[in-house]
Amino acid sequence: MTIDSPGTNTESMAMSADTAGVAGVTRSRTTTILGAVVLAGAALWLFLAFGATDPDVRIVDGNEIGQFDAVRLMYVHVPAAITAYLAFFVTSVGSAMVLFKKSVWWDLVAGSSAEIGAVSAALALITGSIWGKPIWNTWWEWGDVRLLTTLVLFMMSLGYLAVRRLEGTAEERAKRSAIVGLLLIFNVILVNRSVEWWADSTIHQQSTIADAKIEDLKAFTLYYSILLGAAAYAWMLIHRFRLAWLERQYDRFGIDDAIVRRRAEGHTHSEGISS
Amino acid sequence: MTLFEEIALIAGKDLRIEGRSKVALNQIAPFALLVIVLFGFALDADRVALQTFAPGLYWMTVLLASILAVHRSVAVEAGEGAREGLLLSGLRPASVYLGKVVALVAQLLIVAIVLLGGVLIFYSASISDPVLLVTSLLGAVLGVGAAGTLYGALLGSQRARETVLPILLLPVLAPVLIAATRAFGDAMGTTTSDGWQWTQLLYAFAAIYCAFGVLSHGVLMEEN
Amino acid sequence: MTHVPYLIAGWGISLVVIALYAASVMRRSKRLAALVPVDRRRWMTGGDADVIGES
Amino acid sequence: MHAVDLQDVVVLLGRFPALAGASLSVEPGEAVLLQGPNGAGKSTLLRLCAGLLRPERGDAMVLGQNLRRDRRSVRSRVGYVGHHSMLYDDLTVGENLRFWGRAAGVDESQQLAAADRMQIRGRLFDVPVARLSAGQRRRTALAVAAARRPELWLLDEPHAGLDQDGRDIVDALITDAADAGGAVLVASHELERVEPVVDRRITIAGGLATEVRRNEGEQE
Repeated sequence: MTIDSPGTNTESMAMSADTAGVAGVTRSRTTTILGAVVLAGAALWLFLAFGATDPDVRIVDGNEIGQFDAVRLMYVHVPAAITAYLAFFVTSVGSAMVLFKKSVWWDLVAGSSAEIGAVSAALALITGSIWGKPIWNTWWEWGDVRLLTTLVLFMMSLGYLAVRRLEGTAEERAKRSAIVGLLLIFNVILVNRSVEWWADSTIHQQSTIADAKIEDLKAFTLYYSILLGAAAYAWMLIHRFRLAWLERQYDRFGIDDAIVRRRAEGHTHSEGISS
Repeated sequence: MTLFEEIALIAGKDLRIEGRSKVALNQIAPFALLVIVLFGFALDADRVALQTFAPGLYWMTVLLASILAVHRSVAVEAGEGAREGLLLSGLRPASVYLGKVVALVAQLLIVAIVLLGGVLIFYSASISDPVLLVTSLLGAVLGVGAAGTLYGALLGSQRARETVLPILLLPVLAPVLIAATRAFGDAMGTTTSDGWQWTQLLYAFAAIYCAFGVLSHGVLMEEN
Repeated sequence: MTHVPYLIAGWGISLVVIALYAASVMRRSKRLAALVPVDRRRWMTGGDADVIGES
Repeated sequence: MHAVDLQDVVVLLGRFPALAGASLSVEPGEAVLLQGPNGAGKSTLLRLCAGLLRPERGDAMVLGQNLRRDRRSVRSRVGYVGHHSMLYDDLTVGENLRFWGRAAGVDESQQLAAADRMQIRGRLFDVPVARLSAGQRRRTALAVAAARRPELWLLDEPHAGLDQDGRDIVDALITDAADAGGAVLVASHELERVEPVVDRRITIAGGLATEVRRNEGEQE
């Protein structure tokens, strides 16, 4: 390994112009395209969710039943929840790669993904709660396994992010976080199993997707929103990863600088002795 | 030394320290009893409610007490730098982990038994299936000890340990709380769930965490 | 349309939270970018930085 | 083979480079004094050699092992006594000796011999470490290390808190270890005290190591 003093970088800095621009430092052609696709997709998503689809109303024995317009909350809630699980799955995979391949790259992916996962899980919980109020007549339904599992997952993600912020060298932090991150997936399975047994009967919309009452365009919108969620996740993950990379590079710089300063301290001292 | 001898050495050391300092017996167990009594105030000393919720209140209290016990278990090594001594001694990380688990489980058992007496007296709980009660108690305490030792070692001598440990450990222990409460509910006759099924879950939890702890403790000892 | 307040709350909170999070990532990147030279921003190649040292 | 051979070693404590490119080597049979101001990196250097810290950059060989690849096998061969006593406060001196002795696979006679050497047998043996004075703790810590008959001694301020008797014992320990072919690294501020028992002096400052030549040292 070489120790670069910050001074050696000026030359290459002058050679490559700041192509990325100041505003979008983590932007590249891939993310620009992906971002355009996601934003265009979001417009269609809003149109489908509010314009094209009908409320969920069915006539049974002459009475109107169903979720009515509250079903439109599903087009946020379901993708948020699935994105959260996807994100934490990536975190666990990344953690395994850190432990078995000693990969720094995956450590940054794991950390970035967990942050997005925590945001998604929070959104899934909030929208789920808001949906539950009119439909189940309660902000929080204890009989719902998936909501409970997501809540515990969200709390564990806070723990994981707290562990990432603990002190230590980059390497110590990476390994420590990797162990917590790898355990996340096992924890979620254990929590899910136990909560499922615990809530003898769940009143959640069992398999909303497969259910016949959400048909045609509504089902399509739901699938579509899940895909859009995954695409938005990928877009955010790339940006967040690049931010993590910048953080890491800055850290390494800071250490290079600190080494130079520390050495200067040493030289001053030895000069002091000899004079 | 064999693995077993190393485990016995570490566990024996921790238990000897407990024998001298009596932190679990004289501080953690009384704290747990106090919580049980305070729950009684909080629930307006409603005899029926206390009896019904005795299993849940009991295990909630055990979890709170276990946070303290894990802190103590880590502090024993962190205080005068003994964890570095353990690294220098060349003991296998797996045996250090298992030794710490055995000692922590033993201390948690002391607390749990004292607390059980408290629940029987203060909440008028009754035991209808002692075998199930003891089996599930042991399984739950094993799980708490295995996970607690793992996450405790992870935080090591970090200054933020006291605040990070609960947020890290309590969500992980949620399945133990659920399963142990249900098993106790069956053993105390307050619910009709199948306690043995829950007890299986408790032992599965303990096994998974023990395996993980054995595999990861080398990394954890190095990095903290 | 029924449940309008719930829809506004649910969708509103979601869109705002996502926008705020995106803004925070951008803000953090901007601040760090000023401190990291361009040639050190290459994300996918890291040379010796890619592997955590053996113990 | 050098007992210790460091080339441009950088050691990080969190994000702080406690060692910023230190190079030095120590031969078997040699006792070397590390001198330098507080915060210079002396303790970090000793902890690195004990295999407790990882070299971030540079090459670090201790007792023929590369610390980048294998720190585990070095640890059981060194005798490190640092600022922390690495003892259990609630256990007695004797219990601590027995525990650490057994952990390191040292037989009982060696443990007792080390205790004799540090003069902590007898009355002190059954006193919990929590009730010991700083000097008595230091003696116990030294006894624990001595029982293992280390090939490389790493002593961080070994004289601190010791009485005249204790200081003489430490001096004898250093001399005997070096005579027996072991290597000794001592970090100390008490230059006059340690000077007679060491072969060389190295100044640590700002995370760098500089050899101090004899004559230069005597000019001070």
